[in-house]
Amino acid sequence: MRDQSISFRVKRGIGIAMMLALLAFSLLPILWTLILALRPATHLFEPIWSSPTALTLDNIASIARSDFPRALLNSFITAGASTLLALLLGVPGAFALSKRRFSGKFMASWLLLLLRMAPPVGFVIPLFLFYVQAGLIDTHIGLIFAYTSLTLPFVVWSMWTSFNQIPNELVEAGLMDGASLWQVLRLIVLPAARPGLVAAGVLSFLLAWNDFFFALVITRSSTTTAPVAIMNFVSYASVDWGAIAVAAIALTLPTVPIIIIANKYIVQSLGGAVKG
Amino acid sequence: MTSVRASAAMDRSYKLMLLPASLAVGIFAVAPLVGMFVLSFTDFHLIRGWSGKIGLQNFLRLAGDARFLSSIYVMAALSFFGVVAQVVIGTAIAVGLDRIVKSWRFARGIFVIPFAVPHIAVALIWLSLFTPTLSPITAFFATFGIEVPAMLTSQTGAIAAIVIADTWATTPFVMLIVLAALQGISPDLDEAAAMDGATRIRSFFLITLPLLYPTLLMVALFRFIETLKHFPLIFVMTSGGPGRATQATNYYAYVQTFQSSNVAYGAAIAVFLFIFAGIISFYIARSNARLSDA
Amino acid sequence: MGKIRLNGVNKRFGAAEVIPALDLEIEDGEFVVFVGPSGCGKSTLLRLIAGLEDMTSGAIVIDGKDVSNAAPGARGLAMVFQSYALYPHLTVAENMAFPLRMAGTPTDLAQTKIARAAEVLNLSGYMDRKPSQLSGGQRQRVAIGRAIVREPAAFLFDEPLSNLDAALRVSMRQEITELHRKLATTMIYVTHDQVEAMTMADKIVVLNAGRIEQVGSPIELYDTPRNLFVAGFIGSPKMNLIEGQEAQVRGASVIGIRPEHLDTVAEGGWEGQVMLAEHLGSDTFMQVETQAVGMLNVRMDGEVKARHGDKVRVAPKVDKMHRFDAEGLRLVH
Amino acid sequence: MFTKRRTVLAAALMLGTALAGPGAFAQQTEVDVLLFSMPSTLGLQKLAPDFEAETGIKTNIEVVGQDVFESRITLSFTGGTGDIDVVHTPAIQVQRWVEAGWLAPLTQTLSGMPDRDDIIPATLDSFKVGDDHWGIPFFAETGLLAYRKDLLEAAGKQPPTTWEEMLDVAAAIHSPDTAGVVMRAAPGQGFNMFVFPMIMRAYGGEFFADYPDDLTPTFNSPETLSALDVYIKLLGEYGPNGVSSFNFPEVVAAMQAGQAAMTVDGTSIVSQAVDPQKSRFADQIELALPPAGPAERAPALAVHGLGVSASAKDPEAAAKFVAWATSKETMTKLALNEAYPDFTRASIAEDPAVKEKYAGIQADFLDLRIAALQEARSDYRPLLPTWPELGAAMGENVNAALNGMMEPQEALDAANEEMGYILGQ
Repeated sequence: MRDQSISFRVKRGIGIAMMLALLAFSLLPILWTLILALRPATHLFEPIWSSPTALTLDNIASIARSDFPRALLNSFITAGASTLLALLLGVPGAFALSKRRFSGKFMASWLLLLLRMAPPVGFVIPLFLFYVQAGLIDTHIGLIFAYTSLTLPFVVWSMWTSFNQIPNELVEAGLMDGASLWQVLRLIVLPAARPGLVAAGVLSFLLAWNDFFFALVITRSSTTTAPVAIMNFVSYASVDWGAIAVAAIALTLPTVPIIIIANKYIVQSLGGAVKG
Repeated sequence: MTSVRASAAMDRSYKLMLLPASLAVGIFAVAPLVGMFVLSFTDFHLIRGWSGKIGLQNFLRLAGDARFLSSIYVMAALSFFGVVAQVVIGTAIAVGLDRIVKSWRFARGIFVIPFAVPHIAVALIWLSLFTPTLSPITAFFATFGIEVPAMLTSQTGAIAAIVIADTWATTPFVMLIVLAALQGISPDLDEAAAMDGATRIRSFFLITLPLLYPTLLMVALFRFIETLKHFPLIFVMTSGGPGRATQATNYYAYVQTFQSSNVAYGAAIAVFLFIFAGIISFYIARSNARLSDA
Repeated sequence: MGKIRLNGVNKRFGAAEVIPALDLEIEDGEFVVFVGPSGCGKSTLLRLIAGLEDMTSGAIVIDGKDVSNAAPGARGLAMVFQSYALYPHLTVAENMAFPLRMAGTPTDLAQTKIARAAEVLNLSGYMDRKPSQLSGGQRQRVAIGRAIVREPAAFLFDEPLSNLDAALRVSMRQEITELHRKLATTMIYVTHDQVEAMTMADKIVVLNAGRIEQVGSPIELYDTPRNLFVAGFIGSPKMNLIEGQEAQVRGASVIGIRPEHLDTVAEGGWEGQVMLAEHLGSDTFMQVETQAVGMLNVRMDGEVKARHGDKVRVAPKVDKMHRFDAEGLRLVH
Repeated sequence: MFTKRRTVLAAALMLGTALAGPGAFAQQTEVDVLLFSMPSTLGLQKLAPDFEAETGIKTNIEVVGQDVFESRITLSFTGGTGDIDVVHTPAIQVQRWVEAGWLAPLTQTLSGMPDRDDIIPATLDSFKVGDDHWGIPFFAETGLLAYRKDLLEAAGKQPPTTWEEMLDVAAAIHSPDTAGVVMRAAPGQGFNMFVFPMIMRAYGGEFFADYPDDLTPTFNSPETLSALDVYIKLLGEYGPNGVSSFNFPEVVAAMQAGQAAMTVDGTSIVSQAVDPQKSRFADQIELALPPAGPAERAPALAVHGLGVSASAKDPEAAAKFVAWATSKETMTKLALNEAYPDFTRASIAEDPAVKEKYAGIQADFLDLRIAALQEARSDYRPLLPTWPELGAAMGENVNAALNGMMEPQEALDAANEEMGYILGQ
């Protein structure tokens, strides 16, 4: 029953053209950043086609020598540890929220959403003042905790949704088979909810990795993260576009493979969630 | 007879599972929020400190602050156009990948790349694209003698620029969710519609789209709330300009807090945003609860 | 061993009493079927026995031991779920090994048990597959296999056949019966399908609104239903229940006649018109609309020439008639 | 727990080491320095080992971007985090910080400096609040004009000496390829409010009725209005596409890429236009004094110094660092090593090596700079604690007028009213 009429082909052609345009919209800014990263300062401001061979690795070398790699490492440590912490604390909580019978589930889900949506600009100052008291300014642990305020509500909320898709019978089968609740979670529910776990982990990592604001306020020299460090290339009288482009790429490189690999799981886990 | 609890131990396990998460949420997330509310009733100033005065003065001032009111207008514009663009384009890509050019499955991995770029980098990349002296877009059109209008010099243009950058970065998220929903809609329905004589386009609008509607609404609300928190894009791309044309409410809170040191007033603006987000998330949570009951 | 006793078992959800206090004895090795319409509490009762729900009050005693406070896994019971509840990430062999792993059974002993169960259930060829690669019937068998390896005191089945197609359901029914004979272990089986109950059970427990309506062997229930509910629930096609004058004549508020206890007669009886005739070859089912007593289900042996619109006369076998009083309870002669 | 035990252990270790992070070993005298990024501060960072070798005091010099700096400094001081001993102190901030009690006076350190008279007096005065000095200058930037010699010659025009002439020259050389003029326009006390007062003052406009005695705002005076009209006309008619959102990076880029023929901006901007490493038109660009007006010539002035935090761990060591960093010796090294013509000691301009280096830019470059500095008013931007807010209010309204979102008079009135509100608070 395949329709191969001319009008069908035209429509398909329009569809493909639209997709190509959208693909260009997605990719060209990335390509532009790559070009910017490889252009010497003297040719930065002219179009690539007028001097296609004026390329240099100087920008990369200068980034490599700067403090930026250390900031990148800080980003990794804090985003990674906060994700790990959020999963460690949040997954059992989400499991209990999903499988335990109790009233107030609605309030709990509202609270979690609300926390995820709170504007950091409002509470970053109280957080800062508290951190000063607690001696957590410019420490990894302080930033990890701050990020956990973002990642934990997110992890609980999204794992809750994931666990709702795991049939209760699976939990009960495990209990009948002699497993404790913790064993059920570890041996049965988590493996069965793996797409959701991967999605929650990846998205929560991105959430922390993306942050600019917390790091700006509560870090100092030793724990600055990459999104803040990138702003150091905007200096008193000049903006080092080449360095910024290299830094932007460096900042994106670790997350691109993660998102490419994980997008399948995100779709899978969301798939169940949106079906309800 | 006394009540018997066969699964008291199980219940203890459940509570044990909930406890660390609840504590952590309370300490990391709720406590600073309480701090925010407290601050909003004071007159704390980063330089002048706190006079000891507590009251509603910040909220009263908000009501008459023209900059605050215009910041809401800017926020509304940024949110509305951003969300519409992201949902429309995200849906278009998802439908394209899932229904029109199925052989392009590989392209999904490419479409998601912008989602992995941190917002601060997004802002810097698009700033360079919207700076006429630097932009390859301007240069490209200039070779044909066409002058691309400068985006960042008018309110419309600057809002459009932020919306475009935001759309670029977050459309993939919408796409992933819509894709997920699409895969839950059986292609049988399209075939049934075809048997009933509907063209593919009509069957998309009459069958697929209504089925996607709850998903689209949900993702739109989510994106909407995220757009209320716009910061890096405005901070880097326009610094709130031209004039104050892109000082959205969240950014205005930043300006008050950090540039003018009026922490308490900034907190009051944030409280306003928080309450607003609370209303919307109440709606999300309620529809969500309905979904999971069904 | 698997003797189970329920003493005053009671369950409430808030204000709603789902199961009023109830007593029941299940003998070792018995095949007991809980049957009733959906929502009658049969699954809840099973889950109370399993320990998956908390009782509000009462006691459950297995082999003389009060397990009311024991965790589900500690009661020595195995359960087969309606959806099979196979662990999707584990292979067939790993699924079956899971309860043994939890019990800390040594690996080689576990292997032997699994192999034996697999053989009994014809699963030997599929041990390395994941549940998603199996057919419905195979999944059902894996679920049973996972229950068998534990060598439980009793098996609990929660509507295990409802997700299978009709043909498979019949053959699985036989397989489970066969299994019960082989293992001679207590089995408690929940279904809403009275055919399953009749064919499989040693003892049927008919439940309605959380209350036990009758306990007995299939034939006892069939021949002497204790009340109108059981009379109407057991048997297919349903027993004809007749109220009004015809019942009063016989000193009852309601009389019941099973379809096979109605005959066509040349004279007398009730006159009616055939509204529907189903010819199965071995039997003929008819629905006859009568003036006197309304619609009647009639079952005749062999092929009977009858078509829609034919006029017939049907008469009950009086000695097979059931009589019920105004409360719906059976009247004894 | 539910993940493998090893992972948990790794996480615990990671958290543990993070806890034991900074400050665990600090016993030697240390000075924490926070600077914002400019060639001289980056150069200072490189010279830090010299200071340690001389004094045995260890320094942690952190150089951050300007935006990061501003958020951080306020928070660190307010919160009393104690992570700053020596701080980069822009003169426009000094009153504010002193009012808040964040700085320690440096009067004693200053009087102990052997060659204090060498410091250009106008720059030193910027840091005087009350009877004390609260910072020692190390950077002074003034306004200069940069123009494309080749284009002006082709049009038969002389370099403009007044803003009127500037309009005239811009009109003559403006073309689709090369705009007549480019200036920063983005809203901000350090952005458009760094360049606009040059025009305003030239036309006789003042911020206040009688600074510092009578702080009644007069930003909506007819003088300022004519200045704003010139600013709008220059950029609106002869500026490159999109100029009204330009900040210094775009200004630099436009000059370097030949997209604009003239600019008036600080020395650190215009000197990049003549830097052959970055600019492809370096040899065509000449520098001159900024244009004057009916009232006066008012070159921009931006002075930065080093201050000592009131909560410095070791005030003495911190003061030592400040003295070292602003010493003639260090400044000379910086002037030679980096692009740093903005030194604040007069004698360095006499140093033959320095002279030779900056003659490379333009033979009379250092003289031009000194000449401009001499004409510059120390209250180019008023030294008030509320300046950041005042500057933001003016900058935003001026930018709105530039972009046609407000009528010039309307914008000035709005700014004036907001200034009154801020000062009245």
